[in-house]
Amino acid sequence: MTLQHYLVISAILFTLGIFAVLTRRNAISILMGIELILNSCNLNFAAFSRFMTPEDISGQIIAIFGIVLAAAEAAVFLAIILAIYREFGSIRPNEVDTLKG
Amino acid sequence: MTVSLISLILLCPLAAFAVFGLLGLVNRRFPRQDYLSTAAMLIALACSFLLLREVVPKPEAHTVNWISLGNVTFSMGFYLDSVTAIMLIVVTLVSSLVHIFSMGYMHGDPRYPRFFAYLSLFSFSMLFLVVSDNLLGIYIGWELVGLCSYLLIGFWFEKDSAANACKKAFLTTRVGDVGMFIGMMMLFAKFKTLSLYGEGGIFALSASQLTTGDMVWLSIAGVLIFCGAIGKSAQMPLHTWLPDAMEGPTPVSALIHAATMVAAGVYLTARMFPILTETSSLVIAYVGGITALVAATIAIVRFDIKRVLAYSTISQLGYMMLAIGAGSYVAGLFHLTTHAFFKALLFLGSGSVIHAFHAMHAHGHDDEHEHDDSEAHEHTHDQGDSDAHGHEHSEDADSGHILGSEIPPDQDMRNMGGLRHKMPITFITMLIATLSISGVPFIFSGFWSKDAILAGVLGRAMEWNSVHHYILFIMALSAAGITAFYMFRLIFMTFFGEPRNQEMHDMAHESPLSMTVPLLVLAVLSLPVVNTLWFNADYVEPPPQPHLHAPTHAYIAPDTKTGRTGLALSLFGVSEAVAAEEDAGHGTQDAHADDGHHGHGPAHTIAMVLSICVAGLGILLSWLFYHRRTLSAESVTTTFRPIYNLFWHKYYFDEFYDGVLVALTVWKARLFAQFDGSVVDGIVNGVGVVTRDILAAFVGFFDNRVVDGLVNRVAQVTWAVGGRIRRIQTGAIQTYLFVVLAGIVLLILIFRAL
Amino acid sequence: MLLSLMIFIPLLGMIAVLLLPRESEELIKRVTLIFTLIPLALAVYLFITYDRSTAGTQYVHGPYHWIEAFNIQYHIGIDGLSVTLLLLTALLGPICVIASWRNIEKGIKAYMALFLLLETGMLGFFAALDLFLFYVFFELTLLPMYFLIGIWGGPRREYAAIKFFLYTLFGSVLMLVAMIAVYLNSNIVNGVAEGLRTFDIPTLITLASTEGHALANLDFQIWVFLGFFIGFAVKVPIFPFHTWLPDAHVEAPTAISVILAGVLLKMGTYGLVRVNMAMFPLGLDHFTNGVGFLGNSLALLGFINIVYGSFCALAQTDFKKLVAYSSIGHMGFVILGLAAGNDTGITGAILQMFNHGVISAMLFLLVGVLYDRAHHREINGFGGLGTRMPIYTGITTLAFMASLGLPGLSGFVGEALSLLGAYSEFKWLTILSTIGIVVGAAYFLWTLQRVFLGTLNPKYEDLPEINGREILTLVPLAILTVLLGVWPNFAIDMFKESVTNLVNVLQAI
Amino acid sequence: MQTLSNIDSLLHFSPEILLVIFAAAVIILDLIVKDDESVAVAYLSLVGLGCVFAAVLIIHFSFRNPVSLFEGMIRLDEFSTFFKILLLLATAATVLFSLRSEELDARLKGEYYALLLAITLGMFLMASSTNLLMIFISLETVSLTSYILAGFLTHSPRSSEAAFKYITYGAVASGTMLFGLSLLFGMAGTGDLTQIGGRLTELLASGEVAPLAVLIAITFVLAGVGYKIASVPFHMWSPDVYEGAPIPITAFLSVASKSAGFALFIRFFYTGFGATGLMEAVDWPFMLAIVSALTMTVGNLAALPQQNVKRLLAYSSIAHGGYLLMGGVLLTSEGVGAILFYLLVYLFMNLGAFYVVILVANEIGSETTDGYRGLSSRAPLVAWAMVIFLVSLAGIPPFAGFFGKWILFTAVLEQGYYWLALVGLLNSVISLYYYARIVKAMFFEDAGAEAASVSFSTGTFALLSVFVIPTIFIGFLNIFYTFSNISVSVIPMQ
Repeated sequence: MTLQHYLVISAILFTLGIFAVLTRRNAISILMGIELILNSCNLNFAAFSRFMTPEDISGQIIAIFGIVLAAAEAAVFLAIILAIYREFGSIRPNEVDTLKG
Repeated sequence: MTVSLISLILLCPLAAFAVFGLLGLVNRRFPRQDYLSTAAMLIALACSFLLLREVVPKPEAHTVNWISLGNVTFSMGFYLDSVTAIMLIVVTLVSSLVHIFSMGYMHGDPRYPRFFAYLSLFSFSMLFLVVSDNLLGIYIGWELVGLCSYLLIGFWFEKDSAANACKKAFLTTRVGDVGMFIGMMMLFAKFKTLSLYGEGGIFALSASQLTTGDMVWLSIAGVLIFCGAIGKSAQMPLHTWLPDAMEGPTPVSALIHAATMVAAGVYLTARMFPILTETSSLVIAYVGGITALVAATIAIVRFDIKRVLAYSTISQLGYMMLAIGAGSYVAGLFHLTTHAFFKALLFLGSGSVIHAFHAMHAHGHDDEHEHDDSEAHEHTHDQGDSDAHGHEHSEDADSGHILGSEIPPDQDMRNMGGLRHKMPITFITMLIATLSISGVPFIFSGFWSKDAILAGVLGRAMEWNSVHHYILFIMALSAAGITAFYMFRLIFMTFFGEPRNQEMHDMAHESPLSMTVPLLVLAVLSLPVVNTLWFNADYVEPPPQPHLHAPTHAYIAPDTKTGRTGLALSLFGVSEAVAAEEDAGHGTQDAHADDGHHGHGPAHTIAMVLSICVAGLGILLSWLFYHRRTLSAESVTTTFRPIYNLFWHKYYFDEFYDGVLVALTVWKARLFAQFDGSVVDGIVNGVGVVTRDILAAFVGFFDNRVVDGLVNRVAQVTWAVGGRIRRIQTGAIQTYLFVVLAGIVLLILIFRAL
Repeated sequence: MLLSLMIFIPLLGMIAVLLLPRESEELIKRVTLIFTLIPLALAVYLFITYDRSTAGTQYVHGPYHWIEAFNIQYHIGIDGLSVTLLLLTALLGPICVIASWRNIEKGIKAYMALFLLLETGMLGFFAALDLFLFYVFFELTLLPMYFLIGIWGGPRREYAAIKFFLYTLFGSVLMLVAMIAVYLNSNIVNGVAEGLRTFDIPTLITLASTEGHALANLDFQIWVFLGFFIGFAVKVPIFPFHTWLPDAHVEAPTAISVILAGVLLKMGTYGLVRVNMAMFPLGLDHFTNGVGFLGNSLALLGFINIVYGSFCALAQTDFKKLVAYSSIGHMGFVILGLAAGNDTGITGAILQMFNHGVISAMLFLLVGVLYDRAHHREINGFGGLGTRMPIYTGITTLAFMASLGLPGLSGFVGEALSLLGAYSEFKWLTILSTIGIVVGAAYFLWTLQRVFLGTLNPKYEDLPEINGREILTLVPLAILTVLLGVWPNFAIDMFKESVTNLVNVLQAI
Repeated sequence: MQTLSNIDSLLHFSPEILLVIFAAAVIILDLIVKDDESVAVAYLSLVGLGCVFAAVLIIHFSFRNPVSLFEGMIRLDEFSTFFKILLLLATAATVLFSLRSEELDARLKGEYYALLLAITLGMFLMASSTNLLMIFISLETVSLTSYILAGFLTHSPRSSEAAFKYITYGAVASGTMLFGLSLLFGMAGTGDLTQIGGRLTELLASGEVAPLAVLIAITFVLAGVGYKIASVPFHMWSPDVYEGAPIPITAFLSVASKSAGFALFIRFFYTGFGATGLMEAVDWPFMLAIVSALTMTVGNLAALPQQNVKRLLAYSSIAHGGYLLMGGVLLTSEGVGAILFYLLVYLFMNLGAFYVVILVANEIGSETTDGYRGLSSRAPLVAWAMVIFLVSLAGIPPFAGFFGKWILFTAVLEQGYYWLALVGLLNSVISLYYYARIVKAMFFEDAGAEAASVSFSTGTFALLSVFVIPTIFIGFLNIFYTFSNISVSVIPMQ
C-alpha cells in the first residue's frame, strides 16, 4: 500500500461526499455526504503524516481533531435538522426555500 | 471743455431715464417726467451747439480704457469731428422737438411718463452711438437703440399687432447685428483692437499693414459690418420690419424710424468708409439703389398715411447708402441731415392729422383708441395663443389694405381730403417738407442733397465707365421721380379735394400749440438757408483717406467737392455752384482724380437737370391723377394690373418668404396660420415651429431617448442583470452548493490554462 | 485664517440651527440669514482688499498637515478667479435664504441646516488649494443638494434628485481616478520616485510643467485631463452630460435652482480652469488645437452647447425649463472662451461664469415669483401681465435683456469677449456659434411677448404685484448686472493677472 | 522571532483564557438569576469583554511583539491585536444590540451570550493562528457557533432555515477547505504556515510538485476562506442567512466574521503563499482580483431590486467584501493596510446601519423599505443617522466610508490595476442607487396617515452616536491610518 492508494481512496470518498451533498433529497444523507468529505480529509492527513513525515505525527493529530470537529458538526447539524422538521414538517432540503432572491 | 460738454449731453437724458427707473422700483412716478425729459433734451441740444463751435476747427478724441486685459485693451471714448457734431445736433434737435410734440400727442396716455423715460433712454443711446470712437462702443449704442425701438414700438403692447411688430423689429435688426459682430470679430482677429481712430486704430493699421492680398477678407468684413446697417436702416432684404414698426406712437416713428435710429446705419457705413473696398462699396451701392427704387414703388400704392411715409423712409435711406457706396460720402451725410428734418416733419404732420381724427372718435386718449383699434383687429383671435396668430392677423391687416378695411380709419388717406382749410399749419408745413423731399429746386434743402447724390452716382458711374453701373444712376433717378409722385399723391389725397368722409371731416381740427410749434420749427429747418446758418461747407471734413483701393481714393476729392457744391448751391444758387464746380475741376491734381473729374464736371450738370425734370414729371403726374383727375388711377391700375399687384404686394416679399418656409415645413397644414410675412420673424417662427414640432420631436427624441435614454437604458440593463442574479438565488441550498463546486472547477480550469 | 472663518461659519450656523427647537421657525430663518450674511461681509472684504496687482494666491491659510499618511494638507487660498466666485456664492447665500423665507412650508429647520452645509461646501471648493480637499468639498455639495431637491422639490423630485446625484457621482469617480493617478505620479521624475507625493495644487501645477516629470508626460496628461474633464463636464453641464439639469431645475425649489444655476454650474467651469487648464496644459492643447477630430473638440462641445441649448430653450413651454436650457446655452460660451485659450477668450469665459451666475439667479428668482402667484409655469398660460404687474415686467425685461446679451448689461461683455477670443482660434465654429445670439434673442423675446404682452389673460385680473421681499432679493443682482455691463473691469481687474499667468502657461506650449 | 513554549505562552494567551472563563461565568450566572433579570447576563458578558480588551492592550504594550505561542501554533503581533480590538468592539456592540433587540427570547439569553463570547474566542484564534491545524480549528469553532446563533430564534422558520442552509453550506465549504489543507500539508510536509511557502517553492522549482496540485489545493482553501468572507462564488449562503438570522447576529456576522475571515485570508495567503516562486506557478493574486471584481459587481447588482433591508444590507456587505478583496490582491502593505482601515470604518458604519434596522424592526415592526416610509418625520435623528451610515457605505465624502475607499483605490491604482479600480468605482456609483432607495423611502415619501412619531430612549441615541461619530470623524484623523499601517508591518511582503 503506497501513498497513492490512500490518496485515491480519499479522493473517491471526497467525490462521493460531494455527489451525495449535491444530489441527495434528504438532509440526513447530506449530513452523511459531509461526513464523507471530512473523513476523506482525515484520511489524507493520516496518510501524508505516515508516508511523508514518519517522525512527526502532527498530521495524525490534525486527523484526530478533524474527527472531533466532525462529530461536533454532526451534533449541531442534527439539532438544526430537528428544528427544521419542527418548522417545516419536512427535511427535504429543496422544500426549505422560503428565503430566496 | 469738450469732455464735460459730451458728458453733459450724454448724462442728461440718461439721468432723466434713471429717475424714472429707480422710482419705478418702488412703484412711484416722478410727477412731471415729461418736463424732466424734455428739459434734459434741451440742455443736450444747447450743449451740442456749443460743441459744434468747439470741435469744428479740430477733431478731438478722448478715450479711456474700458476693459484692459493682458495684451489687449478695449477702450471707450469719443471721437468728435464735424460729422459727429452735426449728427449730435440733428439727434438732439429732432429729439427735443419730438419731446415737445409728444406732450400734446401722448397727452392722457396711462403710461405717459414711461413714454418720455423711453424717449430719454433712446436719445442717450443714440448719442452714445454717434460719439463713440470704436466699434465696440458703436455696437453697444447700436443694440441699445434697438432695445429702445423695441420698447417704443411695443409701447401699446396690449395690441397684439404692436407686440408682434416690436419683436419682429428687434429680431430682424439682430440678424443684421450678428453679421456686424462677425465683421467686428474679423477685424479684431486681424488688428487686435476695435478702436477706429488714432495710430493704434483700425484705420491707421489697415492703411499701414494691409496689402492687396487682404482685399478679399477686408471686403467680406466690410460687407458683414454693412449687414448691421442693412438691419437698422431697413435696407433690402431686411426692410420688412420698418413698416410694421408704424404700430408705435407716431412721434416714435418720427424720431426713431425716420430721423435718427434708421439713419444710424448710414452713419455707421460712412464711419467705416475708409476700410470699404471697391467690392464692398459696390455691394453697398447696389443694395442702396435697389432699396431706393423698390421701396418707392411700393409706397405709390399705399393708403395708410404712415405706411406711405415708412416706405418713403426706406427708399430715402437706400438713397444715402447708394451715395456712400458710390463714394459720395459727404452727399450721403448731407442727405441724412436734410432728410432727418423733413421726414420728421412729415411724420409729425401725419401725427397731427391722425390726432385730429381721433378727436372726432370722441376718445380723449390714444390708448383707448388703440384699444378699440385692436378690438377692430380681433376677429378669430384668442389671447393665450402663441404669437403666430398675432402675426396671422397682422398679415390680415396688411392684406386688409386691399379691402381698405383694416387700416385704422384715422390713418386711411381715403377718409381724408380737403383738410388744408381745417388745419392750415399742418398743411403748410407738410407741403414744405413734401416739396423738399421731392427735390423741388432751389429753395428746399432736399433738392440739394438729392442732387449731390445723383451727381456723385452719375460721376462714379462715368468713372467706372462700364455701362451697367449706369443702372445705379437710373435707379436713383427714377426713385427720385417716383418719390415726387407718391409724396404729392399723399398731399393731394389728404389736404386737397373734397372731404371723402364728411362727419370725420367736420370733427377734425388744428392741433394744439405744443404740436404745431415743432412742425413750424422743422419746416423752417427744411429750408437750406437756415441750415447753412450752422451747416457750413467747411464743416464737412473729407473722410480719412483710405489707402486700400485706388478708385475711391481717386474719388475722394471730387466727392468732397460735390458735397461742397451741393452746399454751395444751397447757399448762393446755381451760378456759383457751377463756378465752384469749375474750380473743383481745376482744383484737382493727380491723374486719377483728373479722369474722375472729367467724368464728373458734366456729371453734375446732367444730374441736376435730370433730377429737376423727373421731380417735375412726378409732381405733374400726381397732380393729374389725384387732383385734376384728368387721368384716373383706377384705369391705370386696371391696365397695369400685374405691375400694380406687384407693388401692392410689396414685390411678394412676404409671400415669397412664406413660400420658402412653407416649403421648409410643407407637411404642416396650419403653417399659413402660423407664419407672418416677415423674413426673420418668419424664419424664427419657422425655426420655432420646426423646433416645436420637428426639432422638438427630435429634441424630445434625442434629449430624452438618446442622451437621457442611453443612461436610462444602462440603468435598466443593470436592473435586469440584478434580477437575473436574484433568480440564481433560488433558495434551494443544493443549488448554492452546486455553484460552489462549479466555481471551484471553473477557477481551476481558468488558471490551469494560465 | 479669514478665509477658513468664512468657509466654516456656515457650518457653525448649521450646528446652531440644529440646536434650535423645530418650532421657532422665524428664529431659525433669522439665524440662517445672519450666518449667511457674515460670509458675505467677509467676501466683500476680501474682494476689496484683494491685491489685484499679483497673480499669486492670497489670504493663504495653511498648508497644515492633515493626513500625513497621504501627505494630505489643509491648504486654502484665493486668487482672482476664486475670489470673484466666492463673492458670487456668498452673495447668493442670503438672497436664497430670503427667497425661501415664505415658500418653504415643511421642515424649515432641516432646509436651512442643509442650505448652510451646502454653502460651506461651495465656499470651500472655491478656496481649496489641496486637490484632496478640493475633491472633498466638491462632493460635499452633492448630499445637501440631493436632499434639498428631493425633499422640497416638485412632483418628480425623487427622480430629479437621484438623477442629479448619480450623474454627478459618476463624473466624480472618474475624477477620483484621475486625481489618484496625479497623486501617485506626483513624485516621479524621469521614472524614479523621489520625495513625498503631494496633493498641493500649486506644487502640482509647477511640477506638471517641469521637464521630465511624470506629470508633464503628454499621454498621461491627456488621460488625466479626460478624467477630470468628464467630472467637471457633468457639472457644467456639457452636452451630452446635461440631461440632469432641466429635470433638477424644474423640480428644485426656487432658491435651490438659483444656487444650482448660480454656483454649482460654475464649480464645473472653475474646475476646468483650475485643474484642467492650469495643471494639464498639454492635455488641453491636445483637445483645443491638436489634430483631427479631437483637435478642437473642446470648442466643438462649446458650440454644441450653445446651439443645442438655445434651440432646446426655444422649444420649451415651461418657463423654468426654458431658463434651464438657456443656462446650457450660456455655459457653452464659457466653454468656447476657455477653449480659445487666449486672454480675451478666457477673460470672457470667466466673466461669463460670473455674469451667468448673477443673471440666471435673477431669472430663476423671477420664475419663482410668478410660480408662487399663478402656481404654474406654462408660458402660453399667461399673457398681458405687463399691464397687471409693471414692476415685475420691468425687472424681468432687464433680466431677459441681460441674458440675451444686450450691451450695457453684463451678459454682453462675457459673450462678446468669449466670441472675440474664440474667433482668432476657431473661425467657423465661432461664426456658427453666433446663431446662439439670434436664437437667444428669439426665445427670450418670444417668452416676453407670450407672458407679458398682448391683452391681459382674464384669469390673472388680480394677480398681486411683486412684493418688497422679492424685490429685495432681485435688486442686488440687478445692480451687479448693470454695474458689470458698464464697468466690467470691476470684476476683470480681479483675475486679470491670474488669466495672464494661465495664458502664458498655455502659450508656452 | 521568539517562539514560546506552551507554559510561557499561557500568560500571553490570557485574553483568550479570560474569554473562556467569562463564557463559563455567564452560563453559571444565567442559572442563578431569574429569567426576567437576564439583563445581568448581558452586563456580565460586557464586563468580560471589557476585561479582555484591557488584557489585550496590556499584553500588547507590556510584552515584546511579535511572539509566536504554543510552539508556533498561533502568533501574537500587532496584526492580531488590531483584529482582536476590532472583534471586541463588534462583539460588545452585538451584545448591546441584543439587549435592545426584541426578537430574542429572553429565556435563552444565557447561552446566547456565552456563545457570543465563544465565537469571539474562535475569531481571536482565526486572527492569530499560523498553523493549518489552528486555522481549521478556529474556523470550525466560529462556524459551529455561528450556525447555532443564526438559528437561535425559536419558533421562527426563517431563522431555522437560515441555520440549516448555513450549516450545510458551511460544512461543505470547510470540508473542501480541509481537503485543500490536507493536500498542502501533504505536499509541504508541515503544518506551519511560515514554512509551507518556502517548502512549496523549492518543490515546485525542483519539479517534485506539480503546479496544478498547488493550484487545486489553494482553490480548495479559497473555498473555505471565500465562504467566510462571502466572496463570489462562495457568497450565496449569506443573503439567506442574513435575512433569516436575528438582526444582531446578522450585524455580527456581516462585520465580525467577515473581519476574522479577512484576518485569516491575509495570514494564510501572505504568510503562507507570499513567495514569488510560488506565485509564478499559481497566480493567486490575479485569481483573487477576478473574484473581487465579480464579488462587488454581483453584490451590488443583486442588491438593486431588494425590498428587505436586511437582505439589501447582506448584498451590500457582499459587495464590500469585494472592495476589501481588492486590497488583498496587491501584495503591498498599502493594500493590506487599506483593508484593515476599511474594516475599521466598515465596522462602525455597517453596525450603525444594522442598529437602525433593529430600531425600526422594534418600533415599526418592518424589515422592508416600506417600513422606512416617512421615517424622517417620525424619528428624524434616527433617519439622519441612517443617512450618514448609508452615504458612508456608498463612499461619499466627507464620511469615513469615502476615506476607506479612497485608500483602497489608491493602493489598487498604485499597483496599476486600473481596470479593477474602475470596476470598483463604477460599482460604488451603482451602490449609491440602492442606498438612496432607503433614503428616498425615509425622506421623500410620506408615512401612512396612522404613522405616529416614534420616540426613543436617550440610551438609544447614545448608542447610535457611538456609531455616528466615528463614521463622521475616522477619516479626518491621522491616527487611524497609522494604526492600520503599523498593524500590517508584521505581515511579510516581498
